[in-house]
Amino acid sequence: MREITYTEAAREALTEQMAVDPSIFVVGEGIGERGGNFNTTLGLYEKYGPMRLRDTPIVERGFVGMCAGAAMTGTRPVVDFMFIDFILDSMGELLNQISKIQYMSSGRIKMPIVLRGCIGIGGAAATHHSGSYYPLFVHIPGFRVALPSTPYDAKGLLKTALTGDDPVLFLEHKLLLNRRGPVPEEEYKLPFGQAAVAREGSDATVVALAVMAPKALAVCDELAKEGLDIEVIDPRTLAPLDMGTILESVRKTGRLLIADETFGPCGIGAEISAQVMEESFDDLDAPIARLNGAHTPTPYSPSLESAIIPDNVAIAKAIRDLVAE
Amino acid sequence: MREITYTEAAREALTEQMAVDPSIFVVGEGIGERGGNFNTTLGLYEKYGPMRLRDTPIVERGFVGMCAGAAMTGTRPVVDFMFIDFILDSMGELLNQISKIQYMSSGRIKMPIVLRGCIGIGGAAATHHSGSYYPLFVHIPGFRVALPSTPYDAKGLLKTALTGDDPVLFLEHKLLLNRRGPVPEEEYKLPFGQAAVAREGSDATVVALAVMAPKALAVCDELAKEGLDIEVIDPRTLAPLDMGTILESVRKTGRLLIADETFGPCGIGAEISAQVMEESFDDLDAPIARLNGAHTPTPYSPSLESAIIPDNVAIAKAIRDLVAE
Amino acid sequence: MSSDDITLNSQQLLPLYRMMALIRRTEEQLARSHQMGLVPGPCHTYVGEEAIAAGVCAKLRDDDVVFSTHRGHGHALAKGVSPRAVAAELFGKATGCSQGRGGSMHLFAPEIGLMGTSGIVGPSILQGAGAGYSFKLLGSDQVSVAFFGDGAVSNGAFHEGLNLAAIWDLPVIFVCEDNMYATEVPFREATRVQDVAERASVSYDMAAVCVDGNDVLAVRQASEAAVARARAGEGPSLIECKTYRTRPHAEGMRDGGYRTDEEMAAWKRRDPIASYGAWLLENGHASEGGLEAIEAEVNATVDEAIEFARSSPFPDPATASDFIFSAGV
Amino acid sequence: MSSDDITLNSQQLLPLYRMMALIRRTEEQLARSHQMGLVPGPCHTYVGEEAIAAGVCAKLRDDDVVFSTHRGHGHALAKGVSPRAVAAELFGKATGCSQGRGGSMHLFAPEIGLMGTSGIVGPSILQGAGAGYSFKLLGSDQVSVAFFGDGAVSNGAFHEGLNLAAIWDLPVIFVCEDNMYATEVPFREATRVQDVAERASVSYDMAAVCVDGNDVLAVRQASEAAVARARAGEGPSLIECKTYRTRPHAEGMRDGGYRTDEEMAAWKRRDPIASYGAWLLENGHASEGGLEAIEAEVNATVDEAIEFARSSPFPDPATASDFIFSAGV
Ligand SMILES: Cc1ncc(C[n+]2csc(CCOP(=O)(O)OP(=O)(O)O)c2C)c(N)n1
Ligand SMILES: Cc1ncc(C[n+]2csc(CCOP(=O)(O)OP(=O)(O)O)c2C)c(N)n1
Ligand SMILES: [Mg+2]
Ligand SMILES: [Mg+2]
Repeated sequence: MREITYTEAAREALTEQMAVDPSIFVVGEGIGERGGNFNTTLGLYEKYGPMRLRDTPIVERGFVGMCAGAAMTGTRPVVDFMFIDFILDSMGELLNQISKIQYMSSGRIKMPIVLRGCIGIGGAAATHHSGSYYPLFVHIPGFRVALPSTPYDAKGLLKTALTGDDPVLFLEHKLLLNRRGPVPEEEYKLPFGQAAVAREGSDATVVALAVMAPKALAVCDELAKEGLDIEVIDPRTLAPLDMGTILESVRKTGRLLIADETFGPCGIGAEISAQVMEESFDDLDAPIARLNGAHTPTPYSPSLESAIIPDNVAIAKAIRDLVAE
Repeated sequence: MREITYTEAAREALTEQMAVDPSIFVVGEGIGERGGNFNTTLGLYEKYGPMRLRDTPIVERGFVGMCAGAAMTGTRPVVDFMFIDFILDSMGELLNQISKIQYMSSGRIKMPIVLRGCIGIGGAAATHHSGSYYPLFVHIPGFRVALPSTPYDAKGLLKTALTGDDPVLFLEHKLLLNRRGPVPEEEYKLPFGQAAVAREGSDATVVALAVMAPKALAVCDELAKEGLDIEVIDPRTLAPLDMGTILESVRKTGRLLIADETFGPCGIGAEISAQVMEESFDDLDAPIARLNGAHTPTPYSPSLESAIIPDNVAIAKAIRDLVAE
Repeated sequence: MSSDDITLNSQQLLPLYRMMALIRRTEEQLARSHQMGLVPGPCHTYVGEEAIAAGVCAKLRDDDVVFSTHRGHGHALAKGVSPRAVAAELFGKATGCSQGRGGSMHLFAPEIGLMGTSGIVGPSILQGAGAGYSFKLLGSDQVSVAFFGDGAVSNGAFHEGLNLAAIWDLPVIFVCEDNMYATEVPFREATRVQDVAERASVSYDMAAVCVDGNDVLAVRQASEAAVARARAGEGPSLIECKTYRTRPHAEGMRDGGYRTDEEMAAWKRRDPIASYGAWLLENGHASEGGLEAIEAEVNATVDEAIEFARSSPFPDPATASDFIFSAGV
Repeated sequence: MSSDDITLNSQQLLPLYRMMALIRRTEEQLARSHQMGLVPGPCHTYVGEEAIAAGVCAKLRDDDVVFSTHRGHGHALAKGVSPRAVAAELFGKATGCSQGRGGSMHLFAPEIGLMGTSGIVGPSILQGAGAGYSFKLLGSDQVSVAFFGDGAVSNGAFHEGLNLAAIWDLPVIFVCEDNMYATEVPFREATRVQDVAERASVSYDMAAVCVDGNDVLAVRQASEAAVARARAGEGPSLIECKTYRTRPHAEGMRDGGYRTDEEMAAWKRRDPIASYGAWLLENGHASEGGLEAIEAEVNATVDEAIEFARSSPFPDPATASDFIFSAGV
């Protein structure tokens, strides 16, 4: 199968859907002629023109609120935040309007809006350009949250986002954007709420999110040489969250680590841990472990930045500790 | 000891501190002459005048961002949001600025700002006036989060907030505002990160937040008649969170329920559950249970509203189930 | 009362009167119901401001859309939502226009273009602009209307929303209902520049007029021009309506202190319904009997609606979490 | 170059030249360092806009405060942060003004009133207003300055911040650096009204002027008036500075497409340092040798600063989570 990058895969999903659905339009800063800070829309302006690739002033609240009104009236906006950090000025529109209007209108109004942005720590981007924020959108009812880690998943999940009628956060880790992977030329979609078992194993289960998925896979390949047989699960969407696949794996392995770059407190790991506790307490042979980035704003200096994110050594240690429990 | 209401207790803390610290000022809509929608500042305008009780236009982002600048330059702003739902338009100022500036400036700038508002479901306030949102501020580093459930705690914690140098969310559940309780006339403060064991017991531990604390206490008094001896813990602050007291209790009882009106996913219950799992797995005689409000926007009609919040019957059932496990 | 619009005949004039009377009667009955404990949540009435909703919506089609505020009963009624559906919603009943999920501040009837009222100040402006974007992209001649109070004018949503609509020439009508107060904070303290239309034109280069919001014909005329502009693809407009609410901010709230008795009395003398009625009579567009008949019909309709609301069932608690997501995914 | 300010003598004139030269040299060396991989993160230079920071900050005291943007090196230097501390910060070193926590977009030196540069567009405007509130409440005569780009003008923070400062008469100076582009989006597409000073005066009733941002004396003079107004308790001002950045938005970014070569060349001919230098010579305020001596001193200072940055240690990884909270609680 041909290999393309993560960004190319997501862009393919977008351009293919824009070709078949004239109600899709994209807003963002520099997503027009320039093609997006991360090349998310490269070449699309030439095809679809300024009404559908709409460069905006720096008004995140304004264009998100505007896109809510557009989604309510027959079009499908895609908001391209560039860095997801810029989403924060629009939280009122997101949490009080976009997530609630389907409910408040008893399903008579749809809210087909895709909110995409680049997440994660890396490249000394410092604290205003390194956020992730997905646990917030899992906590609040009304959002779908997609967090693909491969080009294949990026394309398939974005297609689903662009054809569904719900608000979707589509989050792309900055260190994944240029990774290549196999993506079929044929049309496909990936359903939300279906985790990928990225690696089968029987000694322990690692649930790994976003950039932690390739990291965990690399670590587990190393650990296999030590005789450790680890299962790696990438949930791919956090809302809905495929607990079935995770529980099934834990029933098999009895041990669970959740590896997530962003903050631990009230995070995804906490939620998965609590649910496994509730559903599968007796299957556990060891306490569930969480591995998270430090609970701190992101520092700039490489010496500090690398100190706050779990690296391969930390992942390997967490897995060894878990298996040793 | 004299008994006063929750609102009176918090107001006492504020007026006493304003008397000794001329750098404290309050901003909000209707907190001047009117004394606040919830009487949070009743009578203070007459004492301290318009520079210190500052009625604002409806610009939540504007006045929060402004107060950040004020806190950085020698004053102590108190932002009175009325309903905490209105905080959302200021999330950028909160999450990208207020929570980060002490860190980014290596501690050379302080951020003594208190953000207060009314939370919770009740009185058919519907979905734009029923939010709680505290898990978001526990997830993000840089905030103190106080959630008092009694007049005594309200006064003591607000004093601490008003004398510390960190950003504090001070959240008052709407159904607690008029509850009365003993409050000493003498000066006192309550440290952050110190839970209250509101009721001692040995059969199970219930961690109960905000309005769930008095509810749980009432339920446990009833259950005592059935011979169930339940410990009730109110963490009082969620950041920092006094895990020591919770763990100690769980070591004694072996059983834990976290009762929280707001959403479950990535909530406080998930975090407590995960931490107990990590620290005290072997002490558990049953899986940790969570009792939360439904994961849904808040409906208006009383018949729907009451269906989404855990009532005393639900609390009693959750405790009985836990003990029966 | 002033109107240059000589083309109006009684077929157009009397429905304006009826709509204002219908809003007034509905509000008064809702206020009474609130006092009786039949409205479980908050209730912000539109009494004194009826001319704006009636005048603006008179020129709209069913497929034009309206985004409204916490004070939205009048907008809902003027857009065509029945008094039954509004009253039942405030009573928290399954027969309400939001099936009991919304209450006073969350009225929805998208099938006739009422895209929602909002308990949060500001979003109506942005969503209104967004509907305009949809219509422009889809090549439709539909028009979008955003209502908001003077309280929203200082908010960032006003600035961002007006600017976006202006630079992209969106078919949107921004209707500012300046009733001089945001709760009890006077507009003159919220800003040094109270002339909203001038701001819209100077800061955003938008077609903007200021009208007497208690003069239904003046509002209607401004709306007519704005709708025509929007349908013709000539971009957005702002209509600033100077008005006054003659009841408290919300039912059950104290109303003292911030407004003088004289101010209130002066505005009551300028009641939009009474003054329009007088103008209709003076100009021979209606007889006393004719107006009384309208009022009688309206009163009966509203009273029946209240009874309908009272006797309707509450929603089934089992449905409390329905409709969060579309069925599709 | 134009100045009515006849009171200026060379003691005041030459430091302006030096400051602009210092900013220019620092930026050029940082850009070079970025190309060499010595600046690990982003780097937005101020080349072409030096007259604004130099002119505005010339009139500030150490205890006046400045809130700045992603393009903040010039503001930091003009407020008195040493080139060493700025360069070391960009190199990610423990000796940087933010001890390596911040980088290009997060420069802090509160001890001399640099209250922070921000990677987010908008907050500087609000925080600037807030410092004004502090000074007014505390009865101090300190002044607060908020820098921001044309990109912030359409943002709600501009509207909310200016309005608050105006209604409360806060001692704040809003400095809009209009370099015609926000990244590659032209200001003329972001708004229909590019006259920022007129907006400030019409919409917020604020004292506002528009000056040539490449004319350091014009900027200085506007700043002088604004500072005097603020210190005297007469409220806020806005200074709109028309300027141009002659390097890409950020180092390493492509710069084609959105700007023409002619436009760039025209603005390069209006270089603020060269034109001020020429004016100084023409008017006998300096000799060629004098200016060269300044440049030589500046170059040596900056080169030493870069060397300092390069040889400084990285921060200790063990400190990565320090300072999130004050020690106090
Ligand atoms: C963002 C936000 N902040 C505060 C409130 C509380 N609130 C409800 S109505 C209101 C006043 C609104 O005034 P205005 O916009 O003039 O409308 P009016 O009530 O006068 O019709 C306020 C402050 C809110 N609903 N939303
Ligand atoms: C809220 C927000 N949205 C987007 C960005 C990304 N961004 C960084 S700089 C910039 C352009 C800023 O333009 P302007 O304010 O004119 O300043 P200039 O770079 O021209 O000095 C943008 C869009 C940001 N930093 N903050
Ligand atoms: Mg008003
Ligand atoms: Mg610019």
